[in-house]
Amino acid sequence: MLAFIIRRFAQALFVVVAMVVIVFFGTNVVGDPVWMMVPGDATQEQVEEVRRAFGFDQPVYVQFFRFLADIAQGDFGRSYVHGGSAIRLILDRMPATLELAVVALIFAVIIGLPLGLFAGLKPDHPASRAIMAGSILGFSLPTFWVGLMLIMFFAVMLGWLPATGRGPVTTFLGIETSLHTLKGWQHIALPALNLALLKISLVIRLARSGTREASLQDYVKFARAKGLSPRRIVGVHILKNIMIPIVTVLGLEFGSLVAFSVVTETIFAWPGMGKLLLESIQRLDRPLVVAYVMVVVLLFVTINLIVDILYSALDPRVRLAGKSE
Amino acid sequence: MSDVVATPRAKGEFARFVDRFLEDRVAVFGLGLITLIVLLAVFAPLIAPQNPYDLAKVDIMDSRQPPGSKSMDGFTMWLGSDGVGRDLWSGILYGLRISLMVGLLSGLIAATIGLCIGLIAAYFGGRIENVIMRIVDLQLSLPSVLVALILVALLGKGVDKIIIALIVVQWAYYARTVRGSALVERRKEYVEAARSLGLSHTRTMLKHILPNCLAPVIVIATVQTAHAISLEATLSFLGVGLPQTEPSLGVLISNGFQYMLSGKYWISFFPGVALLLTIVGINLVGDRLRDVLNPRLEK
Amino acid sequence: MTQPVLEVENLATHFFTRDGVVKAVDGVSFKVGAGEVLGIVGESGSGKSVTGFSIMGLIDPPGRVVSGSIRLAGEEIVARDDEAMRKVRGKHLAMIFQDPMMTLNPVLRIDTQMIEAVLAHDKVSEQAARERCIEALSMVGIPSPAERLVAYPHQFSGGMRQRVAIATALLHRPKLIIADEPTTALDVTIQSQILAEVQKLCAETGTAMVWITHDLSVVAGLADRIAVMYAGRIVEEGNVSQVLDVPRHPYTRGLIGSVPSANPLGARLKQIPGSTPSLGRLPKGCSFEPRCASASEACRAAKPDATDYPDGSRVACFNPYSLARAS
Amino acid sequence: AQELKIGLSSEPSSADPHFHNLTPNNAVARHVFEPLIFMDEFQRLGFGLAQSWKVLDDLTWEFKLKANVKFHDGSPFTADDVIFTMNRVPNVPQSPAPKTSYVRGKTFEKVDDLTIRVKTAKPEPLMLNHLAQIEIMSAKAAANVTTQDLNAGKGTVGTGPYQFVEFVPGDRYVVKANAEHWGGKPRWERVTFRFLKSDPTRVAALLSGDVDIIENVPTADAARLSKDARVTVSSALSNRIIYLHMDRHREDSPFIKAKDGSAIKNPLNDLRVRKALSMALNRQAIVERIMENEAVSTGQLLPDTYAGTSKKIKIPAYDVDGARKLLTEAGLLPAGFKLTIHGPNGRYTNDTKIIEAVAQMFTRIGIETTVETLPPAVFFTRASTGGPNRTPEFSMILAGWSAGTGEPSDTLKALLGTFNPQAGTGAANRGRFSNAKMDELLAKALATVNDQQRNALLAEATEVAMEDVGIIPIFFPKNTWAAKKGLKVTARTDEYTLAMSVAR
Amino acid sequence: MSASELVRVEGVSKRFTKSLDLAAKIANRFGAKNREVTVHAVDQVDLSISDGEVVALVGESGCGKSTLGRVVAGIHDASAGKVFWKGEDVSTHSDAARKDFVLGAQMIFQDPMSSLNPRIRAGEIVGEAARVHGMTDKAGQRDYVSSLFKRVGLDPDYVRRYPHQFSGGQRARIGIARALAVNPKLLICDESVAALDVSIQAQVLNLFMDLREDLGLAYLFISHDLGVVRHISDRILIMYLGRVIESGPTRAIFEDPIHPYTKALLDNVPKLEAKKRSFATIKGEIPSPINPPPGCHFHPRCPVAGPRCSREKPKETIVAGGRMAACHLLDGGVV
Ligand SMILES: Nc1ncnc2c1ncn2[C@@H]1O[C@H](COP(=O)(O)OP(=O)(O)OP(=O)(O)O)[C@@H](O)[C@H]1O
Ligand SMILES: Nc1ncnc2c1ncn2[C@@H]1O[C@H](COP(=O)(O)OP(=O)(O)OP(=O)(O)O)[C@@H](O)[C@H]1O
Ligand SMILES: [Mg+2]
Ligand SMILES: [Mg+2]
Repeated sequence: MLAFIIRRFAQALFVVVAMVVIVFFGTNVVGDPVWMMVPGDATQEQVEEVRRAFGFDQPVYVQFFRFLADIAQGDFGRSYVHGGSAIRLILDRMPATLELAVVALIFAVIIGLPLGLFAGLKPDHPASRAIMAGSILGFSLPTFWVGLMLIMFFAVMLGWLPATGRGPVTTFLGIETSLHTLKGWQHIALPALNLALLKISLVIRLARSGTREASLQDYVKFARAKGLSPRRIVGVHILKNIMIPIVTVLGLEFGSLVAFSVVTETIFAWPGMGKLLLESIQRLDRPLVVAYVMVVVLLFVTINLIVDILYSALDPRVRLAGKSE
Repeated sequence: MSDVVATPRAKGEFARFVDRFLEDRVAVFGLGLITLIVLLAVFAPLIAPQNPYDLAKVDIMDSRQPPGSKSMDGFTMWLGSDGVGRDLWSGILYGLRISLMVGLLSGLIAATIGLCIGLIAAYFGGRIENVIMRIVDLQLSLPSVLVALILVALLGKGVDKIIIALIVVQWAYYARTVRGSALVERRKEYVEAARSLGLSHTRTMLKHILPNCLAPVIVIATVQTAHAISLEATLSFLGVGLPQTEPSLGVLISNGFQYMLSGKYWISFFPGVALLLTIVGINLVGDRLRDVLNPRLEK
Repeated sequence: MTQPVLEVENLATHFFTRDGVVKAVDGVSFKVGAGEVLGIVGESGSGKSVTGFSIMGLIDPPGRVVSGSIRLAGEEIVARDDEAMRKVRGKHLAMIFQDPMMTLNPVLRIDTQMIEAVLAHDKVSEQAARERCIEALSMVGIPSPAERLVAYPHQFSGGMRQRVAIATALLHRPKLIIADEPTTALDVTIQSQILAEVQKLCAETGTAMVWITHDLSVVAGLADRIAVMYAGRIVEEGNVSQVLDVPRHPYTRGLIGSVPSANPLGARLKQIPGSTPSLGRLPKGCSFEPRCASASEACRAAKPDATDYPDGSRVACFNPYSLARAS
Repeated sequence: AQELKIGLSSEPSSADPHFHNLTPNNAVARHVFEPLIFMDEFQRLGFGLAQSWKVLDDLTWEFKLKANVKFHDGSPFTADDVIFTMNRVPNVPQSPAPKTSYVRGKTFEKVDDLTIRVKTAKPEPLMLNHLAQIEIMSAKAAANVTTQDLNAGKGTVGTGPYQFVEFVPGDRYVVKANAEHWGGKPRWERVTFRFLKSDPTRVAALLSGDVDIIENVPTADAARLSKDARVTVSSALSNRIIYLHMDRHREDSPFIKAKDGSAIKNPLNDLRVRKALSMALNRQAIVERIMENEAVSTGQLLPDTYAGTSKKIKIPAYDVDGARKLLTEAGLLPAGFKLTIHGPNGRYTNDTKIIEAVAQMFTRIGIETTVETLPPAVFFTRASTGGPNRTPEFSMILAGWSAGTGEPSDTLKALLGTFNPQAGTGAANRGRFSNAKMDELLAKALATVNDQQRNALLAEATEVAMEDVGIIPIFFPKNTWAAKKGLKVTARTDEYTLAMSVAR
Repeated sequence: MSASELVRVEGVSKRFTKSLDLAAKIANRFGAKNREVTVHAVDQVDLSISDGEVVALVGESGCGKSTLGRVVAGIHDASAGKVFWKGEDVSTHSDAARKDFVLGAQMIFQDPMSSLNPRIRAGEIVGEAARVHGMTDKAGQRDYVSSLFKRVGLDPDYVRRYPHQFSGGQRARIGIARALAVNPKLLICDESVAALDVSIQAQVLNLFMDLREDLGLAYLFISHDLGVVRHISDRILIMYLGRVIESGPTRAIFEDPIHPYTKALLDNVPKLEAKKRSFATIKGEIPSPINPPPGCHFHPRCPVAGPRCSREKPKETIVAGGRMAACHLLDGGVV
């Protein structure tokens, strides 16, 4: 177990370093961030001044060593655009993104699981076919497109839900959340649904194929031979088995939810870190991009770790020690 | 001795596979759709009334015309025109070419790379496998949008750049899948038989194991291609995808995006529909392939 | 004779597949009396398992019991609806499967899986149910059952798992247990442990048993009666010694002849030519006819009906072997 | 006495008014902080915290400050605060775009509590324009605070009509009414700025009632919104010019080739060609078809309502035949040539589409034009220093320029002045245009403190530059605001969105 | 060493070790208990097979039969001990000699489906190796394969079929033909008939016996079915948890088993003749080869075990009649 965690974090460290190097040198090749910082009517001397102030006049490797030296002192860089600690800026925005991703995940499960279960138990039922067709559609629809459609329909045309932004925020048990008010839920409903759409399809499919596979297994037949009620067979024997792949995949997909929030946050003006990343990329705000990569990779590694632990909790056959094979 | 064959199946495996595939009407529809779309894309220069990339042919006076309008050149723009006066139908046909090319080419290269790497990992095992699989894990632990986003931001715009980015985000899926099935195959006794018959590693790998790993590759290839096309569109929407001047479907959609609320729905809607049909078609086919090629669910 | 526990008459179970109708079971009849062990033997695909599942009412689409009657202690159970059948399953009828790795749900603890079986039919407290499980486990020879109960299936060896399955089947003291090759996947020494337990339990509880296997030697030692299946039909049925010592059906003879120990050491084995036919397209006449050395014109024309013999055996053959003919 | 919610199209990067000289930063800062000099919606100068000024001599200005002005924390506003502010401006650490240039060369002296004197090294005709850019902070409250502190509300204390409440990066900037304001209690109790970058999202937010006002109405929606009964739209011509810059410093320009791909002499050095290109542009079509009338075509650098502009400059007429004739005269037709226009994508409204339209028009006069747009950061890097020896890389670019000072001197100096880093001219001259006569006129203007004389000189300089086609001006976009019915936004040329401009 | 000896293994062991990686080692520093897992699949086994001899390897699952078979077939290299092919140590073989060994000892597998590549036609499955090794050329392959098909009783018309188009018995024959294609001297049959129905099993066993007669092949016949083994083999090795615990001529072992495990095994085999018998003469489970019991591996289940059995590994004792058994009873008793 401990070995496992060490392995995971060694990996994470490797990714972080690799990504940071790539991003650091990559952004440098792309363009000069100075042009994104100064106002449109900046004069040459202003530009040069800024360039000097930020050290862009130095060769990249000098900048990189400076960056490493700063890290050694616990300074992970300051945003060019915002000025503050880049990590801090990312972390400030993280709760909003995580909140969005978690709610999306919950949506995915509470919508996807029953539908998938149904489709798996009654594969030939017309409703099942409809569910599967819907899931293909859900798979295929580009997130950004759906996002706008949701806004058009629910916010602009029907006026039921707000189109943008996050509800009022409080800190509850040290976690910053907007979910304590109805307003918060109204705000999160559309973006979370948008983000969840793909995952709903995924859960439907996982649940369906899991159910179909599980229902063919001897243990289900044996359970029926024991005279168990269909409710118990589905609710305990099948469900517990399909939860294993679903939890695993969803756990891993949580990372992709966080990543896809870039799109959703942009459309719904959700104040999360995805939006910040996109803006930082466009503005070549290198410290922010680097910080984002560091934070997010660590986040993913942690999530993966949790998933693995959950997985072993769900599936007694798996022992973490043996996982590296 | 008079041996009676138990179940002589008259048809070859491939024919059976085709039969099974065609049983599902939805999948056939998907296949038809894809075929049609590919044909449209291939023959776009012959079909399209306008070369949307030829600026001598495109006129801003035609911009934002609703579906069915006549262009300055006299042809009817059945799907209307976009913000710079490009005939949308032509734009979509040419855009399909780019989107499909990006999707297929990146998928093909990624599949080839993934196939080789996965096969080597599974076959030789040990340290090689460990190293390869760690890299694959790393790659997979980072969501594809994110990697593509950062890569494209670093590489810059352009079809070649986006193909590279898409290869980078895809290969690991292939490698993992191939390794998974190659590991299963490797444990089968026919591999041992090949070893016992003194056949070389290369021969065993390529001739014996590889063909048995292709089924899942085909399945994920469809999914991945659809994903790649959609990802390209997403990147274009985020402004880091393909150049705007020779638009893929994603660029067309994203260009039309700003007109969504102003009632000029067609600029974004039709490319969106084209994208949707393409992806749905591929996914339908992929879905059926998954069912057909997965013997576990065979009744 | 007292009321048989199970009477199967003319049972036919067909699978309506894409490639046509598979007559997996096609007119099977047999009886099992209380405390009796019936061995059903036959080659792979001959319909043994389907027979067992038909009795349990566990045939899934595209399969269906198309005709025939199954009476459990005199009561017809073929036409019963799902809920009524569920009440019978596990309570009066139990089944054990071939692969001990697969019959227990890998993600649920043993106690969950056993207790739910008790509670499915009896309204007792969970504690009482647990005690019954412990009792059942100790009956099948599992040491320290109370501790083992909280384990997961993967922590058990194959033999242990099969014992758990048997214990589960025994929880309600069913009238009949159908055992579908429960020892095929096990090693010789473990198999014989299991066989010993089963023998003992049947004798103690008076539970009747249908033991499905393809291994003649196993039923030889275990069963009272043997039914030999071929291509969905029972071709010969009778007492163990009757069937094994003086088999009348050419298939039975061939089968027994194929067993090495029935042949002189080192000599070529007697063999039945050809292989089992596909159930999808059986010949019009006797299914065994293409492989049969003593086939006649009649065999090609129609399927033989079973003939009862005074010694209690039944044989479905136009040209049965008899001592008279042999001499 | 209500809450006003405003959707901004771009987000301020900080609540520190001196940190980042960007429109959104300045606009939100204007609510909390006030400069000595105000600019009205047409960027005309007026009194802010200064009550009056006097030019003592060419190098000395004296400002009287308003009395009885109080900071939000109740402390009085005095000359010390001005001095503090002026000292702070060049010393904001890590500032990506400091306002240093506005105070450079100026020495501020306190005369008494309500008087300050500014000394300059050379005549500074733009003194007032510069001071209008600098928000006065409280010497007491803002002493030793960092940009981060200001973001968090520590020391974010000004004299403005609104008090800082909070700044949530990525989400909102909130201010509330300052009842004690010297100009009277402001109209709104509370103002929330929401950051809605995506165009359709912003419009949707307005239509769904999430916000009351949006700025930067997308051109695509302006027409529809102005017909929508739920919405009122107001717009003002921007001080931004969208123009084409041409390579003038190379004989062999990398993105100009003969049709067969061989190298040719840079035709852009020929005035006839430049004229032809300008004539080939159907500016009106671009304004109508691409900008959907949210722009006004032009032939010079600022709308002629601004000081220092010339009434004589006409918009070059769209004349394909004339253009072809000029090209033929220059010996470039019938052969024609190939040209690539570069531009940013996403920096200016419809930028890519404009370039495509321009390319269409050039193609019609026989120049085979291709378009390449790049992400802004990449584009500006390469357009400014992408070539050998950090020279501009491209042959022709589309770019924009806004005259923050409200007159053309900066524009002339940066865009058209001969490139000379030492003298600070031609900073944004990415075509390396150079016209000695214009340089001379401009230099003269910049040393003239008298407004009228200066403006005449500037107008003349503009005429010279336009005659020589130093750049090809295309149009001025409009700044458009949309408000929910019942609200009225006074449109501003400087793109600032201010709660003070919103009336009921 | 007889002149006709084909293959001999001496003191061969095969261990499978899952070693620790760096992370696990670091974790151990912090007190985690990651241990290397070693499976002693085969533990110091001696075995020899002469030309034309049928040697059977019997034992319960996991006792290392297949692993030993693979070592003999040259698929696995032994972790310790030596393998001699025609009297020569294979580890010192030249390439050509190595090839002679690899091709000379051919394996025939249990699962008729998984041992045939589902995507290769029967003709190619059989003919590929012969072509690759130059025993036939592309032109001659057809005839070569046809003759092999006839040899194993398959219709040569079936060469273009895929494995799934054959019945189980036919697949087993294809597997045999594939092995015969490279002219082996020794066939290692790993449970080759276990998956077949009795009637088919009889056909295949007959084929094996025919081949032995016609081609003079030797066999290492791995099986857990004592009935089959008794019928076909000349000599038997009985394995328990990686060790050979008894060996000798078939007849002698069946008539007079020495080792208690052998006795138990023979008692537990269901027999056709034994009607209504009582089962189970041996208690306990087969222990795991990861943690084998100390001393004699069999002692926890042995009815006659004494204290010595749990301490000392029994010596392999040669008994009259070419027999060997490893039991303390033969060597000074169990106490
Ligand atoms: N779900 C099904 N669909 C179609 N055919 C089926 C199905 N289940 C069983 N069969 C057919 O019914 C026949 C009898 O199968 P069954 O499982 O009873 O054989 P068996 O005698 O138990 O064989 P084995 O010894 O291999 O277990 C087989 O030929 C099989 O193909
Ligand atoms: N490649 C391998 N890696 C690790 N352990 C292995 C490997 N191959 C075999 N083993 C282990 O070695 C032991 C002996 O395996 P082997 O397959 O030789 O047994 P067997 O006697 O053939 O059993 P069966 O009758 O089940 O085929 C088993 O415990 C097995 O788990
Ligand atoms: Mg069966
Ligand atoms: Mg084995």
